Amino acid sequence: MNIHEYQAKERFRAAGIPVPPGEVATTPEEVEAIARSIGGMVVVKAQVHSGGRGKAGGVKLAKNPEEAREHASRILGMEIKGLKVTKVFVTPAEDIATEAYVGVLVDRKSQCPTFMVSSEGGIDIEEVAATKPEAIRKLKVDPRYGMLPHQAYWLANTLYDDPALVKQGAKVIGQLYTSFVDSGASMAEINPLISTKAGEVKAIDAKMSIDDSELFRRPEVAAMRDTSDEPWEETKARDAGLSFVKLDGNVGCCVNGAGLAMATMDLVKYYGGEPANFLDIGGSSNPDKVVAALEIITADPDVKVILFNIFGGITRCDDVANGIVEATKRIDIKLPIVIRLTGTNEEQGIKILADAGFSAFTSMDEVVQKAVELAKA
Amino acid sequence: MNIHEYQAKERFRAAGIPVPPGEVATTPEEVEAIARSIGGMVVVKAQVHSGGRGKAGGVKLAKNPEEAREHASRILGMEIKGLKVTKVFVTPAEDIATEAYVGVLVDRKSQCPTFMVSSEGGIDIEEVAATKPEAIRKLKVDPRYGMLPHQAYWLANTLYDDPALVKQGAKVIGQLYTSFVDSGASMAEINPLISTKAGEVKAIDAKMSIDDSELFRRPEVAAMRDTSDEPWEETKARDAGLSFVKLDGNVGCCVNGAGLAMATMDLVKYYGGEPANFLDIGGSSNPDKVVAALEIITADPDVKVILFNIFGGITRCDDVANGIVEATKRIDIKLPIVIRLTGTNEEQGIKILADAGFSAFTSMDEVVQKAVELAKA
Amino acid sequence: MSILIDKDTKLVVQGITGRDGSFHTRQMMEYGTQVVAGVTPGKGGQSFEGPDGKTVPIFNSMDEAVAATGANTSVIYVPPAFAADAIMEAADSGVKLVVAITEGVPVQSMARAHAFARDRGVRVLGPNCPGIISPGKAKVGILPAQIVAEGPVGVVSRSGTLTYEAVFQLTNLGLGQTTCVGIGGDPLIGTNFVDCLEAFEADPDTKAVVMIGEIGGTDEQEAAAYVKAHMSKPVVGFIAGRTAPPGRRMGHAGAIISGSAGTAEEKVRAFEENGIAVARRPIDIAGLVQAALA
Amino acid sequence: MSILIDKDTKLVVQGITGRDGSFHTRQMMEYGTQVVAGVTPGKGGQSFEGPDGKTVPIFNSMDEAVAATGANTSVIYVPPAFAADAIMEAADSGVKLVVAITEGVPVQSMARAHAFARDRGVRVLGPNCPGIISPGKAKVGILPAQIVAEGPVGVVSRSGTLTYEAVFQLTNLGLGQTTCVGIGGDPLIGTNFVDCLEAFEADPDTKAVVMIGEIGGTDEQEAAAYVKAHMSKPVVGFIAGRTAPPGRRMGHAGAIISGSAGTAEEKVRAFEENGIAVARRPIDIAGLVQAALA
Repeated sequence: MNIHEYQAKERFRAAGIPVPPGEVATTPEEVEAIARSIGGMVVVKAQVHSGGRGKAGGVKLAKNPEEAREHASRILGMEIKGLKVTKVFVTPAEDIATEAYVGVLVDRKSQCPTFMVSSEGGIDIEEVAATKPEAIRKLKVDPRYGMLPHQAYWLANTLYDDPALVKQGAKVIGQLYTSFVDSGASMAEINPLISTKAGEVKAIDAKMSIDDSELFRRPEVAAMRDTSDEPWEETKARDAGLSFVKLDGNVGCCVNGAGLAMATMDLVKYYGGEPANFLDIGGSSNPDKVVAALEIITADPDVKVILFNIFGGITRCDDVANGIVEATKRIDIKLPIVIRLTGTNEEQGIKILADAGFSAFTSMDEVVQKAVELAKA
Repeated sequence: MNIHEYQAKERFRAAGIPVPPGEVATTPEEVEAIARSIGGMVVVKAQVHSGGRGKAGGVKLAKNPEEAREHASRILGMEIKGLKVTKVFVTPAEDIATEAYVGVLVDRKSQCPTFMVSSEGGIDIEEVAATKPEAIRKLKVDPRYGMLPHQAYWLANTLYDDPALVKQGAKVIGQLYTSFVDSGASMAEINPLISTKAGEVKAIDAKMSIDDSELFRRPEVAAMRDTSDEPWEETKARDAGLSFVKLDGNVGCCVNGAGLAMATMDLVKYYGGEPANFLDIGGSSNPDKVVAALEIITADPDVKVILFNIFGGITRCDDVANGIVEATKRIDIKLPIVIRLTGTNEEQGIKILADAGFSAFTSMDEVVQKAVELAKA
Repeated sequence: MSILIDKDTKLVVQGITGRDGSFHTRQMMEYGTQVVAGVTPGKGGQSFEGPDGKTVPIFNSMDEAVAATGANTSVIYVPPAFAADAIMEAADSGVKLVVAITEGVPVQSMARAHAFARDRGVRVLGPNCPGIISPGKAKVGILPAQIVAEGPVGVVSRSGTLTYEAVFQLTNLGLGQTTCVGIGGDPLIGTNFVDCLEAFEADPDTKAVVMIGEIGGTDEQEAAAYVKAHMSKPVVGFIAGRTAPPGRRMGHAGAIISGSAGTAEEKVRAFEENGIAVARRPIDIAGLVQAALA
Repeated sequence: MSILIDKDTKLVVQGITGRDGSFHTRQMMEYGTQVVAGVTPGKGGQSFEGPDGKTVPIFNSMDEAVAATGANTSVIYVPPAFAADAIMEAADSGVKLVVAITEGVPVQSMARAHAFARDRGVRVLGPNCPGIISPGKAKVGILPAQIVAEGPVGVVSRSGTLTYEAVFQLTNLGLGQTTCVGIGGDPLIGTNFVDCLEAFEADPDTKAVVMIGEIGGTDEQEAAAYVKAHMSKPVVGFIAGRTAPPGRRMGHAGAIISGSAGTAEEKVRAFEENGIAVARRPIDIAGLVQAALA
């Protein structure tokens, strides 16, 4: 789960990281009022669950409250990578001397939370990483010991020459790790971590992704979920325990397992069709999930056919079959449904479908070809 | 630093451990009032920094408030192992079904916090440990991982048969570890951890020793220090950064290093004398420490001679010499002082003493014989 | 021969009394796996009723279960909140292999659990994996037994159901398997492609290997390099996610650490450049294996 | 020969700019120890002024200090609040021996720091110890150099100043030392009696060993058993605290875990039962060594 900049800043502030003040707003009028109360130059920043806000025009400097209002009226309602901007964050403009990059994520290879820091922060950090890898200092944090003070200091030593700034930077790095752990994050990032001309280190941007598996034990973090900028299908899918991504095709896919779901989409494409979505109904499926999946798929007017590809392991074929039968009783589905069902409890599942008037394939290749054919009809 | 039962219970309660209510009192009248507000049978317990309270008559069951008052009037003012009881704790009597023992300390050998639990708790636990070691289950807690839930459960499984009690016990054990770590303790113990006939697990006694080295970063724990039951010399010594234990002899000892201090006492005894105290002035000595040491030693009317035995390593002989000279200017010392000074900056130290009119030995054997001789004179 | 599990596998089921645990315990027993114990705290002393009137003793802890039965392997079906602790309990109990089926275990908890198991030299498979099956010998996990057959092919996969798909094709073509391993799709897994490739290379009965990857990370690229450097046996690959759209990425940390976008194209290229035949369709996997063995 | 440190010791001083650190660095340099670097965060790039116009470069971190100088040993004089972290920093930097002088390091922090060093195969001496001196070769710590002399006796002690006392007696009697080690008096120490006895047994130049213990714990008892089982060289012992009164003990945990009261009598008995000659007075130690070597 991604959280907004302003939410990540709340988490950072709670961990003691120096973050300039600021307020979130949903209308140009509010933005003007906030800018007035801050006084001086402000920055108006789109709050949206995606990177690339700056390049998309979602971050603007304003000399006065009126200008802040004008910027806000352009930014609010703008679309950034398919997400609609419904909130902006208003914060004072800072007197920046240097811009550093500080990030931490759980690295797959080392299986440790891993820090990356660079004195060359800012929007071109990925280019720095690619072309000047020596400008990035990395540190694996041993999860058995956590972040040790000398390690934070060692990282901060890369960022600054002035010992007073190094000390502040080390403190921020330690606090970022605390916030990362306490938030159950999979990634936390400050870019840029600035030093001001007055010699203060501050986080003027904040990004954080939370590990979805941590939310059950962190209700205060789970409450940060904001679905206002995402398509309703994604919200509904998540609420039903499904994994869903909307695509542009016309073959509605309902598959168990992310790998098989991707392979199914790949095969639809291979046979000349276009998948309408990625949809993984996950393990231990129950009828309600299938109902939700069908509601989401059938809401897309482009969809011409519904393709089930189920290979039972922990998901039992009888559960899925029951779900399909139940769902087709609850919703009036006018589209053709093709079903492939094999694996655990396959016979019971096929019998349930047969009793309800459905016939099921056992070959993935056949069912995908059939679905593409029906979509083109 | 040892804390009282009622203070340890506060720490335990903050960690979530079920602890029956109770209040601390310093007069029989208060005890009666507390007993009345509790209602029913109560226990009046001496609060003193020592074990063996029960056997010394410092713990009494009272059927009613009047009896509680009577017990309190006998317990308050009583001496237990040289400590005067100035506080009692009044708590409801419990309906005990079983008594278990649960303790944790940092074990020297394994270098880990180590739990010991037994279903045979109570005052005879040490005998159980000595005669029936299989009745004690031990667990090393890897400090890199902390106490893991299954480990607490594994320990609790020794204590009870009933799964509902095991679950409560495991929870208490986990909470005890949390309290132990959060308090910077070197030892924490619940004896007994009772189960009531109603099936509730509760801590009805609590002991905790805090690692003195942790106090600087735990002001809320440091504030629990209660010096009201200890000799004033010990309080003064600690405040001055000295380590002091009062003994019954007449040779006042002032030594740097605990090992040398003990060896000096042993040698006093060997030569037929009796040490008046153990006193370690520690490393990096400064004149103020020596002044405090002399004030403490000279306050003991039994002391006939003051023996300094200083071997300089990190403690510099010139510091100690300056301290002695300074101290003898500030306090009027009528007793003979014999000084042994050797090691780091020995020459400067001896010169300082010589300039002030003291003469110094370099042999420990000689200085101790001289002190014993003077004490007998 | 086989890898990781065989006829000598003596299995403890952690979470044996749960819905998934009990269902799959019966399936594993029906397949002939030696399920010697179950663990459910608070239910020690009870018995699990398996198929054909067989029973399995239930213990309160792994410690007791291993002491009483000499188990060498455990499989974990406990809920996500308790799974990392269950892995550590297993790693401390004396078993040598811990197969964690549970999905949704917090990643930071797994970082600690993996370190704990490494400290003790215990192999973890998963979490969020379908487990292992060595056809004709033993099954640990949730792989459907009816699709496998004994034979010369080793299968290793990040995906669950896609593995079944590939195995199903192999079996239909008469190509049985030595062992099929689902390594799991979580960010932090205990046993990776390279571990399994190494084991398959060392197993005399395995004549060819199928490796099934997907988008994300760089495990497949490292496995491809390993194949070129260390494998004498033919390897056939498949990568899922060629049509997956790029996600909306937050932050730069991921890109900086891996230096890779983890796309299907990258992985297919890494496979091909290192001598791994890549199937375009799942149905093509078995044919490529057949050709490699010919 | 000697144990732990010698002419090849290349030392980093952590906390070189503090009061104790700077004083003892000069003393170590005067003794001829190769002090190759100092570490004080924020003072990197400066120089420490040693005796005889010698200077020592100061670095911000152990990592930089070791990379620049090839140091193999560090000594720690930093304040207690930072000492456990300094030990871990040293253990991660590539040095093989870390001598922690600092007194008052929280015990729970040390439990973690010792585990950290063990994970990396780094030896820690201390904390709260006076360090080591190998006469004529090198000195690391705070032992006063003027009392030692080269010779055949190994000295290991839990006490600081009592060690000096014993060494002083030895030297006065013409019995020099291979190495004198103060292992420290804290509850959790990195190097214990047995480690040092093992090293002295292996050191061809050490002909006899002096072991100085005190009340509390059971280290001396274990060392005594080790001497009987593994030592060919004579060992002379001393135990301080025969007249110490029993403390007011809180709780039972200590007695349960050790099964011992840790009294001087117990320890003296363990020494005598295992063939260790025990001195009654410090002044008797040197005589017993002389007799053992005769």
